Amino acid sequence: QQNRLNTAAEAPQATATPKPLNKLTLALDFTPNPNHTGVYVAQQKGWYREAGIDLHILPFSQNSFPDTLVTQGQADVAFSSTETIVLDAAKNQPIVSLAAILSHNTSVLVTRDDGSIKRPKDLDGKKFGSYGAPYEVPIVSTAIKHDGGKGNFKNIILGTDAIQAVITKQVDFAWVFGLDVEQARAQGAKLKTFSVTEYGVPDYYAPNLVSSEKTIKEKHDLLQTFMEITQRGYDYASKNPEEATKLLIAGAPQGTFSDEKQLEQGQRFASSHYEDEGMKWGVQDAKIWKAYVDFILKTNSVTDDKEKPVKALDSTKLFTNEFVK
Amino acid sequence: MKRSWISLYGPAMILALVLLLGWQMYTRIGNVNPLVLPAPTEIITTLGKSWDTLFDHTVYTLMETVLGLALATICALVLALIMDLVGVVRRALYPLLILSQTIPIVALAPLLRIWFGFDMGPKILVVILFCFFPITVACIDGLEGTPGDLIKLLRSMKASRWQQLWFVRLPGALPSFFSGLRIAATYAPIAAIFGEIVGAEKGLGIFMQFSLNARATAQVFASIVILSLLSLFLFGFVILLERLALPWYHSTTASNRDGDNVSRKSK
Amino acid sequence: MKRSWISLYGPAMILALVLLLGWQMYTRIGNVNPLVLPAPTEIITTLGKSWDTLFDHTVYTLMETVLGLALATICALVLALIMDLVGVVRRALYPLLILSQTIPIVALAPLLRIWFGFDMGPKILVVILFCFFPITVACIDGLEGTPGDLIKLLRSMKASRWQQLWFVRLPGALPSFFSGLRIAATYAPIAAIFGEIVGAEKGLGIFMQFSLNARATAQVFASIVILSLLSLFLFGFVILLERLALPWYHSTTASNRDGDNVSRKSK
Amino acid sequence: MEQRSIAVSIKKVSKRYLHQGREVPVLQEIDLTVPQAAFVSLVGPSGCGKSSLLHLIAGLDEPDEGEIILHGDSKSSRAGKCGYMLQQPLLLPWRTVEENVILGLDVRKTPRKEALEKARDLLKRFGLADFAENYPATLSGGMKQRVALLRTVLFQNELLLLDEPFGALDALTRQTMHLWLQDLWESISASVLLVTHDIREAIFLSDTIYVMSHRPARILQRYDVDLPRPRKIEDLSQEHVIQLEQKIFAQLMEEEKV
Amino acid sequence: MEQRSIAVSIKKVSKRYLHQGREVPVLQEIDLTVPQAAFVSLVGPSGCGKSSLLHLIAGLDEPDEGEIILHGDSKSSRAGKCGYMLQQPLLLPWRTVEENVILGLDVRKTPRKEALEKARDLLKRFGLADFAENYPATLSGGMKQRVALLRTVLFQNELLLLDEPFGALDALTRQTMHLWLQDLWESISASVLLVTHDIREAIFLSDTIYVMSHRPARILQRYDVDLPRPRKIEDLSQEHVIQLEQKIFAQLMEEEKV
Ligand SMILES: Nc1ncnc2c1ncn2[C@@H]1O[C@H](COP(=O)(O)OP(=O)(O)OP(=O)(O)O)[C@@H](O)[C@H]1O
Ligand SMILES: Nc1ncnc2c1ncn2[C@@H]1O[C@H](COP(=O)(O)OP(=O)(O)OP(=O)(O)O)[C@@H](O)[C@H]1O
Ligand SMILES: Cc1ncc(C[n+]2csc(CCO)c2C)c(N)n1
Ligand SMILES: [Mg+2]
Ligand SMILES: [Mg+2]
Repeated sequence: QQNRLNTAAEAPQATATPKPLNKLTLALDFTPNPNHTGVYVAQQKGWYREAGIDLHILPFSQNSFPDTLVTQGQADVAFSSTETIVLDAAKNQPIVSLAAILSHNTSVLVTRDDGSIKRPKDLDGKKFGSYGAPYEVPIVSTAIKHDGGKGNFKNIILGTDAIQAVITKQVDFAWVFGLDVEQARAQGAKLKTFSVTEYGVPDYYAPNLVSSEKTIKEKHDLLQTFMEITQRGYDYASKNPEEATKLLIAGAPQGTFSDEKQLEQGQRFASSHYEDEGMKWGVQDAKIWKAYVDFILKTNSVTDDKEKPVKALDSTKLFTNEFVK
Repeated sequence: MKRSWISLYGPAMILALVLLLGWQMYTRIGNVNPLVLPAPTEIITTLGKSWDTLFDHTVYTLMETVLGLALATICALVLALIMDLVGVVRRALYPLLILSQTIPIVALAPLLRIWFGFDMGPKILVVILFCFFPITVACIDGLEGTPGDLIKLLRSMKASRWQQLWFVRLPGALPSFFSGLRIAATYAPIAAIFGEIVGAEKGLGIFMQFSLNARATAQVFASIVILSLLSLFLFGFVILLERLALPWYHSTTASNRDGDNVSRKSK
Repeated sequence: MKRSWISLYGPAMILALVLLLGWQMYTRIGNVNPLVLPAPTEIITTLGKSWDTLFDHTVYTLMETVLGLALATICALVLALIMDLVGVVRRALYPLLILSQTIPIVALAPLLRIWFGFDMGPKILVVILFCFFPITVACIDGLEGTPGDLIKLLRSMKASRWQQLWFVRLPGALPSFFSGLRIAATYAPIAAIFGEIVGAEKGLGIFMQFSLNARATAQVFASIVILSLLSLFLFGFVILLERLALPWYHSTTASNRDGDNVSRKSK
Repeated sequence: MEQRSIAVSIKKVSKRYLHQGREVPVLQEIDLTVPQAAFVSLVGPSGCGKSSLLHLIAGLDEPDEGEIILHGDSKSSRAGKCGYMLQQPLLLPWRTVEENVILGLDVRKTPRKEALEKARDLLKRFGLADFAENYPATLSGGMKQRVALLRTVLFQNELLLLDEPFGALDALTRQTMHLWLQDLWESISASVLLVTHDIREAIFLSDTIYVMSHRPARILQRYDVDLPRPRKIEDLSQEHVIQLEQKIFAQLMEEEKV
Repeated sequence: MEQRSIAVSIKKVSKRYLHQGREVPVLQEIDLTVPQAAFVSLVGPSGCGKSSLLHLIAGLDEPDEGEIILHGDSKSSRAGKCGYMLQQPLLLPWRTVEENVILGLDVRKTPRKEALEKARDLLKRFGLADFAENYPATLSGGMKQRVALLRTVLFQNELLLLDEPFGALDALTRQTMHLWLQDLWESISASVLLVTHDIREAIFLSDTIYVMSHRPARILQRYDVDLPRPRKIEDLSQEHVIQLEQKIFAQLMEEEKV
């Protein structure tokens, strides 16, 4: 199948003599956003189709976890995150990271820029608006403790957009992707951020593209093709943020974006983090994986399917660089 | 006639206007963050601006709703009939049906997705799950409401159970059925929205989710407006259907013989 | 007596058991991922294991529910009375009340959060918003249902409007009020769960959300079991209340004078 | 007759109702008198306006023309001055029999204890003592009507307006009720205006019978019933009584037809 | 009498109902005969078991003891062989008058056209042609009962079981209905068994009257009404008729008291 991957010039020929397309389903971790751009670029450019892949992007919904869709075999690949991969592994629902979307952890603690909070330490006793995931509290309190605080705060589970809750003063801080902050700023929000990696939280990959061991085994060649093209998509988006923004808008369901300026700023941020200088997009480092696993297991927040804390986990099984050589 | 229309709906209109005006003032003067509460005018502008997109999503949701409602009606009718005809089935199912109403849909989402995928299926199923209960209960009540003497009469005519059902019990249960359908129709669009959290590409619920994540609050409110209109539309449609299907029912409850109101003793 | 109890609830119990067994088999034999659908036995084990945590959250949700229901009842009574006594208020409010039922609470969450913070306030408010409508409508129906002749009788006795209300219309509206309350009570716990997504630290809804995010599906189902039990408990409580408050109503609808069933002509 | 004082006197009373935008005349120059302690009946075709007339007398509405003089007074409000009883017993199911009987006194704010004493006394006198603490649902139709009558009497025993009080009872029960009502009436010497469709009932109970025309109702004729009191059922078989019955019947059939 | 053939003959019929776990005897060795084309009435105190008896004859239930012989046949099912009419008119509000009248024929699967023709003919013969296409809601109480009677007759005109068909009508309307029913009965020469509380009604319409005891019901007495046909209202004032009425009344009052 690999040799079917031809140059764009041959594409018209390929469509003239239709070859059998192989269906591949992809699940999203959020409404379409610049983390997903590479996929949308490749799809809009017709690269998947040329390579014989009929890509189905499953609609995102708050209640369908992309990793679960993969473990259930309802999706072949999905956007997820290192936190979730570890969580699932502990619950005996193994998924494998095929690629890191961004080279580094861009997640931040975000608060209003009104001078009341100057450093993570000041967040002690404040209201934290969370998604309700089990890894949030340990990570956030690590950052606060690292800055000399006690790491105690009120954990309020919002279920809805955390940045909005911060802006409207319903909570004092939240933990989000750097991308989210860029977009909120584009909307005019005045926000202050603390990068968690600067405060004792290891650098790890989020989001990631994941798949299941079963799919990797059964659809190996198809995945290989998919990942190569996806890599091309992210390469393109890395180099042409403006063009990529347009393709993202065109590819995402109608009505996803209400504000293009906001999106452009987010895309510029994401494009600058897709691949570090001199590195290929998606490649992951075993040391980084081990660091996160060690870190999060120590907090006792990762539990098995009997809800008992997990003490050890083989981090090398959680990812592969096989598809992004 | 015209005057009575105004005196009937006038107060509600005026109150609605006052509330809208108050809202407008509050958002303007109270310096409210439009991310939290957009002004009514802003919602209207958004409605106009996003009309094409909104329309698309609305059509999808409407389709889910109508299909779901139709299937729910069929299921409810069949179930009500079976429960009515077979005592054991009824005593076995009724308590469980009531119990089932206390289960939040969220829990079923993953299952529905696995069994039915991402197409319209699971959303329609959620609408059915929401709507069939009030219709079933209304149908059973209606069928039960047949006066015992009427059944006696039919039995004395040697009517079979099916004839009793067809000639007397079903037609007699129709008014009750329609009142159940009215309630179901009102809630059906909200049910469809819930169904969309199972996973969907289109629909007002999805649009709301997009808008929430994009912090486009005016769009969220615009979707709510459309949703309310959908509910009202379906409600009105059922009422229309009822008037067409049961001319005898409404001519009775309204005024009797034209002009002559001499009400002779009847009971 | 005992036999009739069995024949009344037996079929439902048997069906419930069969369904549970089928579920157990399906999860075991069908090789279903326990993350999607845990076996009933697993849910029971989880209930036992997480009992302390669950109990904590349940108490919180129950408090929200009961407070919300109580306040909803008060609001509904007051509103029904005002709407009943003042025609203009009624015509102004009724259509808007119905319209308000078509608004999904989810969309209001951010607003409620802003206005009422994270304490019990907004959750109780959501319960009130969910529950006061059926109670209000039932009360108004009940008050309206007073036979016109009874009002004539009172008026011929020169009874004031308040006396008419107190002696005749309110007591007569009680059965209807209770049937509204019964419905409201059944839905109140689900309403509380919805209220919790507004943002909360505790409660069954939060526990469910947390369990979902932690992919602890058995815990999600355990919460649902508790939720159903809460609904049933409240439903039973309202029925008990009704029997205590309206002894005349139930002695009437059940069998008449003990033993002697000679039904004299009454109408 | 002229010497006896007058309980109600109705003078040229007319009433129109608005029905679907049109004014429908219902009562037309009705003249009628109920002397003190007399039993007067009103018969007429269905829907002619009998209930409407009682409605006016009870003070629930005002006539368009004419006047209604209650105990010599035509000015002040009539509400609360008559015992008005409708066809249905209208007992409150949540009140026991004795509590139902004191409803009128409750409205008048009579102290509970005093009211209940009076009610119990009345119930005892008219053979209902055993049921005083029953709920109405446990009573037969005839019993209910008796309780309703006693409620009416306890509220106001000078003038009773009875609108087909026995219309819903079966023929036998009705006959027992006639005897009972005659008894009651004699022992409290109230003035009664009774509306009925049952000519025998009217004859058996009344001193005077007014026959009304079809709508708009006028008084067609007034009959005095010449029978000594207390009357017995057998009295109805007297020749002149049967003739009276047939005369009224013929008159009414004529009116029903039109 | 012995020569005329028999429509129904009831022989030592007993019936017990289960009420709150206890067996309550309702009918006790009832003996009763309705000759062909005769009009027989059944009077008795309330709740004694009159309706229960009709219930049995109509084939809705089986007696515990004794037998019911319908047209000489005591074996085969009785359902569908009598025209059974209950106190309420029980018209179907969604069917027009003519459609209501053909209900029995619909049950028998008679073709619509044929059935409607028969119904229209009947409605015309008995003065209801103008209302054939009305909905029942637009009819007065008396009209409704007429339609219900015609429905019964159209279904089965050999034996009619009428359970207080006029109990809910006002006294005047009832009297008109008596004349109408007499007319109808004579023109179709059906056998009728009528249950009523109204002794005059029974006397006016019947050839034979059975008086029942209080529950458990036995036949107390059987009276033959000696009046030529067709009867007029005036006939009821005849001396011997009034005596009969009073005798039955006294008998029933006695039974009601126990
Ligand atoms: N408040 C009202 N508004 C309009 N029309 C009315 C009103 N009250 C009575 N009518 C009409 O006036 C007429 C007389 O009614 P009323 O009840 O007084 O008759 P009735 O003689 O008591 O009849 P029945 O014998 O049925 O008791 C009827 O045609 C009725 O429809
Ligand atoms: N199916 C039944 N099950 C139990 N008890 C019954 C049943 N049918 C009738 N009864 C009882 O049998 C007695 C006689 O009832 P029935 O209706 O035959 O009397 P009735 O003479 O027609 O009375 P009414 O004069 O009120 O019409 C009543 O006490 C009634 O409660
Ligand atoms: C663009 C984007 N914004 C927010 C989320 C939601 N989210 C889920 S977990 C988490 C914390 C970091 O892992 C965040 C921010 C997302 N998935 N993608
Ligand atoms: Mg009247
Ligand atoms: Mg009976």
